[in-house]
Amino acid sequence: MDWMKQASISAQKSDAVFFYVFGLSVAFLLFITVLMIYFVIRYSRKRHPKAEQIEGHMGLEVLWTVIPLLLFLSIFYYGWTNYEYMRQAPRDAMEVKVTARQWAWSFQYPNGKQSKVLYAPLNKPMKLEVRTLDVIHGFFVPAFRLKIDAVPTHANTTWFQATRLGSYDIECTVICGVDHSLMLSKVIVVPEAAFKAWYFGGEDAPAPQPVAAPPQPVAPALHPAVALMTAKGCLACHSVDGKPMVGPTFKGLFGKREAVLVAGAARTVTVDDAYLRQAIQAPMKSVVRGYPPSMPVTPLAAKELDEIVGYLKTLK
Amino acid sequence: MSDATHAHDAVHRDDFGARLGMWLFLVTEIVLFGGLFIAYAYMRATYPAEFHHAGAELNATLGVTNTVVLLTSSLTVVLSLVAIQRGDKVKTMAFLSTTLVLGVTFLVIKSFEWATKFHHGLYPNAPHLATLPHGEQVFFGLYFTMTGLHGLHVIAGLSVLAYMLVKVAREEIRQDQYVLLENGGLYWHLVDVIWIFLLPLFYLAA
Amino acid sequence: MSEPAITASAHADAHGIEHPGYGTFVKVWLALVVLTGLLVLMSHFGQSYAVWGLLILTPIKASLVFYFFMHLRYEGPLLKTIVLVSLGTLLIFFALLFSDVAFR
Amino acid sequence: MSTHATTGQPSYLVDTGARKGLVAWLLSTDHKRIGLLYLGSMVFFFFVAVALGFVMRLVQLTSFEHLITAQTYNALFTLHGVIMVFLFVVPGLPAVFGNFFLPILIGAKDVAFPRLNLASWYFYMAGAAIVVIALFTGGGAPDTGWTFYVPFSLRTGTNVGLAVFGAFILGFSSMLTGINFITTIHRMRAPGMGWFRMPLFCWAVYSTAWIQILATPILAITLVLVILERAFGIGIFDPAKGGDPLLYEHLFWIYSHPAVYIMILPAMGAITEIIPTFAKRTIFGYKAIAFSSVAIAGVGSLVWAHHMFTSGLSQFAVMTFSLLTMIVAVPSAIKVFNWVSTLYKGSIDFQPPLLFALTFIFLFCIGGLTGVMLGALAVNVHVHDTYFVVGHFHYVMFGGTGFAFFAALLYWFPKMFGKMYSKKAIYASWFPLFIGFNMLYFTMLVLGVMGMPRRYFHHLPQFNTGHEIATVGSWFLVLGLLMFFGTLVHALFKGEKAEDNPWGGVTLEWTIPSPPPQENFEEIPTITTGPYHFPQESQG
Ligand code: HEA
Ligand code: HEA
Ligand code: HEC
Ligand code: CUA
Ligand SMILES: [Cu+2]
Repeated sequence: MDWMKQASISAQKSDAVFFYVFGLSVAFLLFITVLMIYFVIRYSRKRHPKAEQIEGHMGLEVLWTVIPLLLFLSIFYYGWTNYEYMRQAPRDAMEVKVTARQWAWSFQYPNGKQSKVLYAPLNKPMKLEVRTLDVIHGFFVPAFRLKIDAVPTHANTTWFQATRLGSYDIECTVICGVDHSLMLSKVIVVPEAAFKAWYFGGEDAPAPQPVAAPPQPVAPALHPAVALMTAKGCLACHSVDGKPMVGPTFKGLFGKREAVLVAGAARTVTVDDAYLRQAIQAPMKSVVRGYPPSMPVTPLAAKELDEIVGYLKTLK
Repeated sequence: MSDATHAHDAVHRDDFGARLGMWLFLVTEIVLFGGLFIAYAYMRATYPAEFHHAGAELNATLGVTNTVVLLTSSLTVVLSLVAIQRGDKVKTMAFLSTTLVLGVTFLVIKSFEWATKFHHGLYPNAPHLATLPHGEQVFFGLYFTMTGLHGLHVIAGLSVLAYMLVKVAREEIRQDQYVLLENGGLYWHLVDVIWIFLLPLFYLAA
Repeated sequence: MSEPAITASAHADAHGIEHPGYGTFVKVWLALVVLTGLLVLMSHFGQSYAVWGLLILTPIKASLVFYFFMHLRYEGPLLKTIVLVSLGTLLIFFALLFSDVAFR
Repeated sequence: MSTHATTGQPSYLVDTGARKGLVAWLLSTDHKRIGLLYLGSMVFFFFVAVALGFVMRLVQLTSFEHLITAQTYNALFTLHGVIMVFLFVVPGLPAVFGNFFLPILIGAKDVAFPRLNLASWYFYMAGAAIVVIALFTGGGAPDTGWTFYVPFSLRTGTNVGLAVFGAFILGFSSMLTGINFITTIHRMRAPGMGWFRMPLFCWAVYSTAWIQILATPILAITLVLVILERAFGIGIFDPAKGGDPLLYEHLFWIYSHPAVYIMILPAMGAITEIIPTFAKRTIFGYKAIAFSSVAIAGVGSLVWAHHMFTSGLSQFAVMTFSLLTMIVAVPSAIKVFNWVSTLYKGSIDFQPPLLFALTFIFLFCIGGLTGVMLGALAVNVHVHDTYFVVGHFHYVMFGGTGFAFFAALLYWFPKMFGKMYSKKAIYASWFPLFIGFNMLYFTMLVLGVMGMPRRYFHHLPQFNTGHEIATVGSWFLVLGLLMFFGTLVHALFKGEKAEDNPWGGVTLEWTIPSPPPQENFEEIPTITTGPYHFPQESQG
């Protein structure tokens, strides 16, 4: 089946355990259901008018305590050994830094190369070190049976060895705000030679695939504030060219009259210097009508704030 | 048993049941603070050095004084119970009043201490605190949360005991019926026990 | 157990009579104050002493309060069990939490 | 049973005091009336949540996606989860049936602290009201999921603070109820009612009450910390100040895992009452079932971190918690086997409550077995936070607790209201319920294995078919539900008068009139036999 594609060694390990437990479960479910139905029919009032008062049976109690216990322990053991394998990266694995932020992934390779999709060589182990810049996210590649959370202040690691060429979905599994379900990317597994060519070569990616990455802001990359706002993540939600994204665009913002909600009550304000500063530092004080109250507070130094506000004023 | 449980009798009294209920309530309080102790242990394991450093900022003399104040107030509560069991209303009220005074003293000292911390910019969200290492920020966060919650319990305990004082005066609590006072006392002792743990965690052994 | 109501009232009546006097409690209070002093003293010898003081003396102090001031000494097994169960649960919570924290 | 009550007193439904009508209900300390107050308010909140669940399914039909925004969707599942968990399944069976039947089953006139009992209901209503208010005020409905994970719950501008405060108050209600039940069981059992003569529902409620007391305070303090963090920035959870989100996860699950056993234990207890009554024989393995309740309560408090396997726990912790998770499944297995064995050589009188009880066993087994899959580490890594988890918990919470609630309602309805419902209509409602349920939630299990993450507004195209099947399933389910509750409401007003003992049950509630008199018993009975003692002449 296509969706059960096993594209990594972990996938084979995980599925082995899955089918073991699944088999046991089906067997027990059938057994219990059939027994239940059989008893209801066989001992119905009509067929069996006089009930026998059986208080219990010690042997049976022991039996159905010990057998499930042993089976459960075997499930535990099998699950644990395979899990250990799935977590312990081999020493020669290439180490890639994964950075999550609302709502995008980025990948950085040992030589400093960065990309928005994860390129991986076939049949070579790759170790991932997953971090986040804001809230918790979850890094999930279903085809690899690979999942690890990106938790602030922790650097979690995992690894995989792809066994099939192709491009596979990356999804975010921990609720992280409005666009949680758009926090997608791809792993692209290519032959080792192609990977090397990309890794050591220019910008061109091998076999580029259309990727459902979040829209990139088309910014005139001139002003230093743009770089700053990219780094701080502002431009993941705001555009400077008039396009509304998660948040309102910055274009023509300064001086505009705007409808906002202050503590749930509707107000109209003029966007001035003070408003901008408040909107950035305490976004929840007033929320623009028609947008979700989802802008995070990003810690900014005073100088950075001045720079951003100064730049926003110029966007006519 | 026969007529004691008859359907139309007056509500039968179950002092042990009342105390059982109170103890179960105390269990919830123990676990409530237990949650905070778990958080403390977790954070202390994460930031041992910072906790040590931040703990030095606290005034151990005030902490110890407050411990003695609270221990003494616990003593007077239990003495008031002995008094009521002996039917000595005057002594009961005297002991209870002492407890109230001591409890208020505890709060006064505590607020003194908090005020000093605020003065030094060591309160949550303070600009000065934000410049300190992470572990110290967490330490003060825990300090204010735990002593604050404890303070609220002191206030609650004081209100309960004040109410008991009124009841003793009105002789609704008396020699043959004092389980209310007993339960109020239990609560106060628990507040004391919690402080017994807070003292070394923050003032002495951090 | 089988006739709770009867044992209850009997217990409540006996309760007042078998109670100790003022003296016991004053002695317990003295012990508590002394232990507090000891705790402070230990903390002057350095961090590790302070921690040992915390781990040994504080539980003793707490037990004194539980046992005497809170009358556990004079109660039946039920209330004692309840307290032990709650403390035991907390202890297990700690232990399991540290199976994570201590081995990271 | 030695005594048979005569109808000396008026029924509890009749106002005899100075107060009349609504006021008499709102100020009543009668455990039976309080049980009904809970029932009424729960049905109300429950239908709010059902409506939310229904809308959620609708927007998963791709063509309906534009109906709402992603932000609204996030608010929907959060509220659906919060209402279902905190307002419905956690208080559910203990508050309604525990209140109504626990005192009767142990031969008491009321609970130990009747006024505290009423206060619990007011706490419940206050908490519930606050949760509902949180939807419409401040920054809007919370969008974090019912788990309120930090730091997202600290950063979001939505009304998390108030919602969390509501949950905190609800926690109080739960704790007070627990205190009340434990004291009641220890102090108010009728003469002769030893521990092993208690009906097993009482054992289940007793174990539940202990979890309520030992775990709920942890939730309370965790929620307080979230509120303080949002209001004052104390820094314990906020990574920007040195706090640790994993500490939050630990604290949250230390409560919330045991909470799932708060949900299921009384449900299992109710099933244990129903099966002997219709099999006309004593329960198989009384002590095994009683002790397994206690074991679930005990071991169930020690497995919380199985919700955190992918969050970066230490390897040692991962191993420990997976092992403990497997062990906690054993007592559930014991119960299932004993229930099935109780049917053996019975004389089975097939009636609607039994049908729903057996459906419970089937659905709970699927839920429990998927739980075991989740507990197997190598599998968890793949299916954690996918629709597989969503499927699992709907099977246990809805298929388990929900269906047990239905079964208990069918079983005790004639006793509570003195009216009998149409059995045919109930059988008819079972089909859409059962088919819809499995269509909806089994598909979710499959979607999860395919890699569909939970809490997703948009989904990738490969999941379209699955979502469509599930949505159609939800329509059947809702249809069945409307039929079910329609039947009961109809019976409430137009039903025939029920007999005192319509099912031939032998526990104490069946010895008193339907509906029960105000003081429950004319005279407190003296107990001389075990709870499921079927005298020979009652058969044939
Ligand atoms: C009523 C509520 C309820 C109940 C009873 C259970 C019961 C169980 N649950 Fe479930 N669970 C939830 C409610 C519940 N759960 C919820 C709400 C979540 C999600 C929370 C969230 O993230 O939002 C969850 C999530 C959850 C997870 C985390 C998933 C994840 O996010 O990664 C895990 C992992 O171990 C788990 C395991 C179990 C197990 C092992 C049981 C066991 O107790 C089950 C035991 C029963 C049986 C096993 C069946 C009967 C036994 C037999 C027939 C014997 C024979 C069988 C064999 C030998 C195999 N549950
Ligand atoms: C008992 C708990 C319960 C119940 C009954 C339900 C019922 C339903 N749920 Fe569930 N659901 C949860 C608890 C429950 N849910 C929780 C905890 C979450 C997680 C939230 C989160 O992620 O934070 C969740 C999440 C959840 C999702 C996942 C959202 C996502 O991750 O994107 C979906 C998706 O379709 C869904 C659908 C439904 C539907 C269609 C129904 C129903 O509409 C189907 C119809 C059901 C009924 C009509 C009622 C059944 C009746 C009873 C159980 C008893 C009746 C008793 C009285 C009236 C007193 N729910
Ligand atoms: C997670 C998405 C997100 C990020 C990241 C984000 N914002 Fe926003 N922003 C929003 C949303 C949504 C709104 C509208 C709601 C509101 O006013 O809070 C908004 C509103 C604003 C406004 C007010 C706009 C108006 O029309 O009045 C300003 C100014 C602003 N953001 C600046 C910033 C800056 C500067 C940054 C980076 C430091 C940033 N934002 C990062 C989502 C985001
Ligand atoms: Cu990132 Cu969800
Ligand atoms: Cu769990």
